[in-house]
Amino acid sequence: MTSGFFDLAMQNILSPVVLFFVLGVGAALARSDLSIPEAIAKTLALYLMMSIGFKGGVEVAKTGLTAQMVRTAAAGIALSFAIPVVGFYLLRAISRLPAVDAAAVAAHYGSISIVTFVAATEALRGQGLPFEGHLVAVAAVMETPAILSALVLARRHAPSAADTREPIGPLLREIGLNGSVVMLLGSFAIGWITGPKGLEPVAPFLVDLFRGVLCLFLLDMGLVAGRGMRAGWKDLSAATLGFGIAMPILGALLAAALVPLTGLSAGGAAIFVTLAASASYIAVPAAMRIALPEARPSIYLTLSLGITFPFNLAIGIPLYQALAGFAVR
Amino acid sequence: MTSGFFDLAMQNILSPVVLFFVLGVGAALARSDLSIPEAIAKTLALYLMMSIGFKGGVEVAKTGLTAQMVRTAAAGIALSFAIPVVGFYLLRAISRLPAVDAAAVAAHYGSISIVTFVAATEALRGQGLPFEGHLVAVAAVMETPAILSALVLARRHAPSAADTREPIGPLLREIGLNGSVVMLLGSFAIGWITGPKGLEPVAPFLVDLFRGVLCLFLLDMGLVAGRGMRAGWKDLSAATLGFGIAMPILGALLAAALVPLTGLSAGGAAIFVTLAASASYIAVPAAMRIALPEARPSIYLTLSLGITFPFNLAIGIPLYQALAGFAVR
Amino acid sequence: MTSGFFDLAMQNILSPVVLFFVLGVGAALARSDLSIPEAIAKTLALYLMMSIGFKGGVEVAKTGLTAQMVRTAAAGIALSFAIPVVGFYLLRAISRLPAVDAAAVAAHYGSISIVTFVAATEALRGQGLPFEGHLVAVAAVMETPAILSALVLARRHAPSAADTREPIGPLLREIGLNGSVVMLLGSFAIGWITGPKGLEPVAPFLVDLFRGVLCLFLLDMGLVAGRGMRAGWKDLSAATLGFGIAMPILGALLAAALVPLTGLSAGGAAIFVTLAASASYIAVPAAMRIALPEARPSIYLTLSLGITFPFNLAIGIPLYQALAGFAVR
Amino acid sequence: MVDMHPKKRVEIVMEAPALHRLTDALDKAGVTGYTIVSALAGRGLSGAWSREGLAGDAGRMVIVICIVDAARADAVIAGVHKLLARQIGVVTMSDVQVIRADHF
Amino acid sequence: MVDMHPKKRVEIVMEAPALHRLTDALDKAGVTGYTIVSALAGRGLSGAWSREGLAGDAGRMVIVICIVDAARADAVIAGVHKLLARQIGVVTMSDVQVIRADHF
Amino acid sequence: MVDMHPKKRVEIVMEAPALHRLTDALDKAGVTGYTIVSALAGRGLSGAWSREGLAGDAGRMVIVICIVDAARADAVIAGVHKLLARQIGVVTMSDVQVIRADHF
Ligand SMILES: Nc1ncnc2c1ncn2[C@@H]1O[C@H](COP(=O)(O)O)[C@@H](O)[C@H]1O
Ligand SMILES: Nc1ncnc2c1ncn2[C@@H]1O[C@H](COP(=O)(O)O)[C@@H](O)[C@H]1O
Ligand SMILES: Nc1ncnc2c1ncn2[C@@H]1O[C@H](COP(=O)(O)O)[C@@H](O)[C@H]1O
Ligand code: NA
Ligand code: NA
Ligand code: NA
Repeated sequence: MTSGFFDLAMQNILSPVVLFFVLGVGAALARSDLSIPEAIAKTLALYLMMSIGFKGGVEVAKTGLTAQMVRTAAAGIALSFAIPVVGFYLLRAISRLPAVDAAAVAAHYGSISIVTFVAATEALRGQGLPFEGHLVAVAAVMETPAILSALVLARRHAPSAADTREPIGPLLREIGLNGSVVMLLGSFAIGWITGPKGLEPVAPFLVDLFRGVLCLFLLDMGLVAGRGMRAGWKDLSAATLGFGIAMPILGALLAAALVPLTGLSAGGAAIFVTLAASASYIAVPAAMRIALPEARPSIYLTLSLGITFPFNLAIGIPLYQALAGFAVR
Repeated sequence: MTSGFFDLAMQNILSPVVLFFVLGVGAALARSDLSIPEAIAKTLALYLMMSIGFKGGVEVAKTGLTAQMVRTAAAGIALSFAIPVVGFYLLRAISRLPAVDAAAVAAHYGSISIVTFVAATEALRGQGLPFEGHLVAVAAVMETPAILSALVLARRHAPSAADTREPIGPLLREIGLNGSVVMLLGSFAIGWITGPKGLEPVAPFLVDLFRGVLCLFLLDMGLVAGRGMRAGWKDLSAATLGFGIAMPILGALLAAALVPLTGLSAGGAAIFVTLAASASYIAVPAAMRIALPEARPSIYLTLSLGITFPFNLAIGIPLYQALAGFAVR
Repeated sequence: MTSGFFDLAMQNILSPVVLFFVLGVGAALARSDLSIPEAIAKTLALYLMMSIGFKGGVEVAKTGLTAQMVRTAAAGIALSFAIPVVGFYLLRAISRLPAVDAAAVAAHYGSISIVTFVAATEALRGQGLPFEGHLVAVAAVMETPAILSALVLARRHAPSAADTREPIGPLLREIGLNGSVVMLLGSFAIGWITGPKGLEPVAPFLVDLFRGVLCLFLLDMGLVAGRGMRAGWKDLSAATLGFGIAMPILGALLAAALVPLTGLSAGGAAIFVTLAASASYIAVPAAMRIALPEARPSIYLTLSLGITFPFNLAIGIPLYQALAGFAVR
Repeated sequence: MVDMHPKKRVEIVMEAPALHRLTDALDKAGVTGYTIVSALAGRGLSGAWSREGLAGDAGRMVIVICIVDAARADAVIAGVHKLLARQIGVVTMSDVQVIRADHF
Repeated sequence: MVDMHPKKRVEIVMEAPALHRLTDALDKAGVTGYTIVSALAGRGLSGAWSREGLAGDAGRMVIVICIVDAARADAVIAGVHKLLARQIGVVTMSDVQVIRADHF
Repeated sequence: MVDMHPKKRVEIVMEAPALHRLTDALDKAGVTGYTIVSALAGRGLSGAWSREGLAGDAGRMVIVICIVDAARADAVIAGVHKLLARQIGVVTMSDVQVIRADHF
């Protein structure tokens, strides 16, 4: 975490991807009418899933299924269950947030952000550092368990808000089958089946365009984050804001502790730690609108998309890589 | 049709394009909310027209206009007129489908599916087999005649359903000028005018991305087909389902009989036979909603998109290529 | 302006980009239902801004900020203020158009068309002629001043129509922060910051696809222009139509007179003259609907998009290049 | 206070491919205007549909909103009814007040 | 002249993620159909929103239009009310005339 | 049975570029909310339009739906009227019943 870290961080912050996010936030704060149509935003997200899923599957086709993959997935699921519990009690301890809001926020941090995952893989590629392709599947299995944890917490601590008539089963099924998870795992399976030979003809679309499309998607995320900041700022106390930076670091530390059990390479460990540190902003918010409708989106979305995501993008990713480096050794 | 056929069929079935279709069907049947926005689906379809039209035109620019092109177009038009008649009486003979439904179904099989065309050209490219560029224009002229045949059949056999007040002229004009036909023929003309020199600067967009975009479009088609299957299954008898597989083979046989008159190469003949075997699922359904509104989309769409399209994609294409091989010799 | 000019003009007219525009106009006039969804049209426009902004910024990163850039921007701003005045009085002299319509039309000609800019840069690239990257920023600063001029003219000559209660400040701020300007200048800044190294990973998206995407966008512009022509034709007198061709040439002559002050290269001067000759059809129409709602879009849009844009695309661009050639010498 | 005038609001849910036929009929019936909205999804007696993923017009519905004078409403409804008799769709009419009577 | 029959038009502005729950409730309440429109933007007591730029369903609203028989309207409204009690949204009901009474 | 309360439903068809001015006016008039829908196409006295293919806001219309208390309806209509007097557009008002009176 010395000059190497600062170089990485600077290189990261001045990459087009991060700058387009900054442009989006700036445009939204300045009330520009710049916007990406919903249909495009949705398709860009699907494209990213398709691309990383396919590429991850092709990697696994090369190496084959390993025990390491199973161990990493198990560790990921455990983290997804555990992080919301840690987050919930931390948030209750440091802020006056009602239990239902705290549970909803905690769910976001237990789940993952696929764009943060992508940004971490891009940073590794920039350094020529390899990572395990199966981490794409690990990311997918880490999406849902956190929601279960959060619902249990809400039912215990805010029984009136957590509607006990709403059965959890169908909700989890819905989340598990949500479009982005299916796209990610489906493309992963197709990449695995067809292997490098299957990737070749689609590479100009799925590989070459990837970074440019990512810039456009991050511009969009910046616009949405900036819009959310403008609206959500007033609902956030200093303690809650601090949580948005402390919690990803805490999640990263928990993941780093599990790294030795997974047997991941340095690159893979950096990704794994980043996944734990990242917070969902697409799948979990939608689930929360159904399961915990009284929780305020202005709080969980501003924290996840307005604080934690930019923090991870700019500073977190090189930090987690450094952390993972220690854990692997 | 020996081991070579099975190899081709396997290679075909395990290609990313077919697997993405399967993913789409599976996601829809599992009630995942995965979906491609309408604006994107429409644009992907236009892109495919633009790309194959342009590339076809460039091929024709190289070879010039030949008598073969005129002969093939004439054969295609004849097939588009004839196939609905065969289909209609076959369907009436084997099923209890009302005449109006039978006429609407028959119209779909006389017309063509451009994505099946594309899948056949991709299969040929995979084998390094060339085909005539003007087949793109042949595909375009085969879209409309089938509708005329079907309307004549409906007016004869279901006079109350086939609204005789609706003049056929404007309807045919509308279908002839429908967006995808104009895009296909317009791009064909532009490719012809500008030739290989015109293709060069746009090749990264129109050529290199083609197969990746095709995967995304087939995912979408799978999603729509799966949704239709879920809804339309109950309206289909075993006989009707059987028609969805028998009819494309019958169409292919009719086309194979005409192949010697066209003078097409082995590759071109495979495409031509595939066109005859393919069934429309975009242009004709829209025309049927106007011309024969009492015909049930649950029947014609499920047959065309849910049965015949996947059959052609997975098994038909190598089969028709084998068939064309016999016809050319 | 001899055979070299005619060669350039022919080459220009038979390029895919122009032919796709022609296809769009033809399809619209023939009442085909071919159309590009709004979400796609909007995104194609943003993509073009992103690409030319980024590439322009990268060029400036190579050369650094120069006095030439400041001088060119100043000349551009002066033209944007001045051209509407010239246009307004010319239009009032040759036609019976009410003052409010004349002011609105004049605003369009003082502002710029980014697609005309792009078409001019493509023509130069085809000839291997370099131009200054900072012209992208000059284009951006020329968008707004014309609106101010036109409002002053309208308030003087049509006081009842030009609502004096609507404050000009917020309107100009809105126009200055409109999505395409922010995208253009933001991408320019990012290109400048990241330089050629930043462009590399996104080049397959931002550079390679550019010309193909441009074709699709011009198809769309042709469709919209053709639709407008069908509707707007009847509102246009011969004098007004003539203005649509005379005014861009006049604007080009004014710009050519300023070229020596800018110190631009031959390529850069061709672009600069083209900018002055081009007429806005996205930003200014929207501003006019707010500031001068009584001005008729059927007049200003038909002129700008239906007459001047195609004239510039086909004949203007080689003409302005020839003109700029004289001015530079 | 702005003067309000009673009019009828006709709302038609119908299949997209037949839209041009309907607007032609409205034009012939002499209505002064209409506004079309693209519906996202729906369900009726003939089943459920969604526009998501559709590359063509079939299987998609639109909503046509038309404000008409009461005197002309019957003729409009009759024309629409005739046209949509065999088509999938729903036609409703309700009372509204408008601010510019001369517009309709 | 076409015969018109009085019905109720129920219009529900609600959050997109809960849409399936609502249509399930409508199906159970025995309505014959409904049409869904995607809203573009809006503002309410809980703030402003816009669908532009959203890659997911959260933060987006839809409008559900449902024509029902007056006899069934109360039951439908009650079902919707129960479901949306804790959700963000607006429910309105108005009188309309339809042309095909047997359809509803 | 759910209690219903009478309100007014104001529906405004207007040009997209002026939308922010309208919502600002509604905010000032003290309405509790509104919902905006993007129209697909239309025709009026000033001709036909369609949003297809448009890269900018000009030439596109939106529909603003606003449920207001009858007591405030006049003020809202007056404000809207003043703003749209010179703009292309249609304003209608109708009676509706809502379930949560305190929301409006
Ligand atoms: N009761 C209803 N309320 C609102 N929309 C309806 C209703 N019934 C049908 N629709 C719409 O009209 C379409 C066709 O209805 P149907 O002819 O009953 O299949 C449906 O898919 C809905 O979009
Ligand atoms: N008075 C109203 N008129 C029309 N739509 C409304 C109204 N109030 C709320 N809405 C819509 O319902 C959404 C949620 O409202 P609320 O629960 O008040 O935040 C808003 O964002 C609007 O889209
Ligand atoms: N009678 C009407 N019913 C519904 N919408 C209308 C009506 N008249 C006009 N509109 C809408 O308002 C827009 C402008 O109308 P106008 O000012 O008459 O040109 C039209 O393009 C339609 O979208
Ligand atoms: Na996490
Ligand atoms: Na066929
Ligand atoms: Na200009």
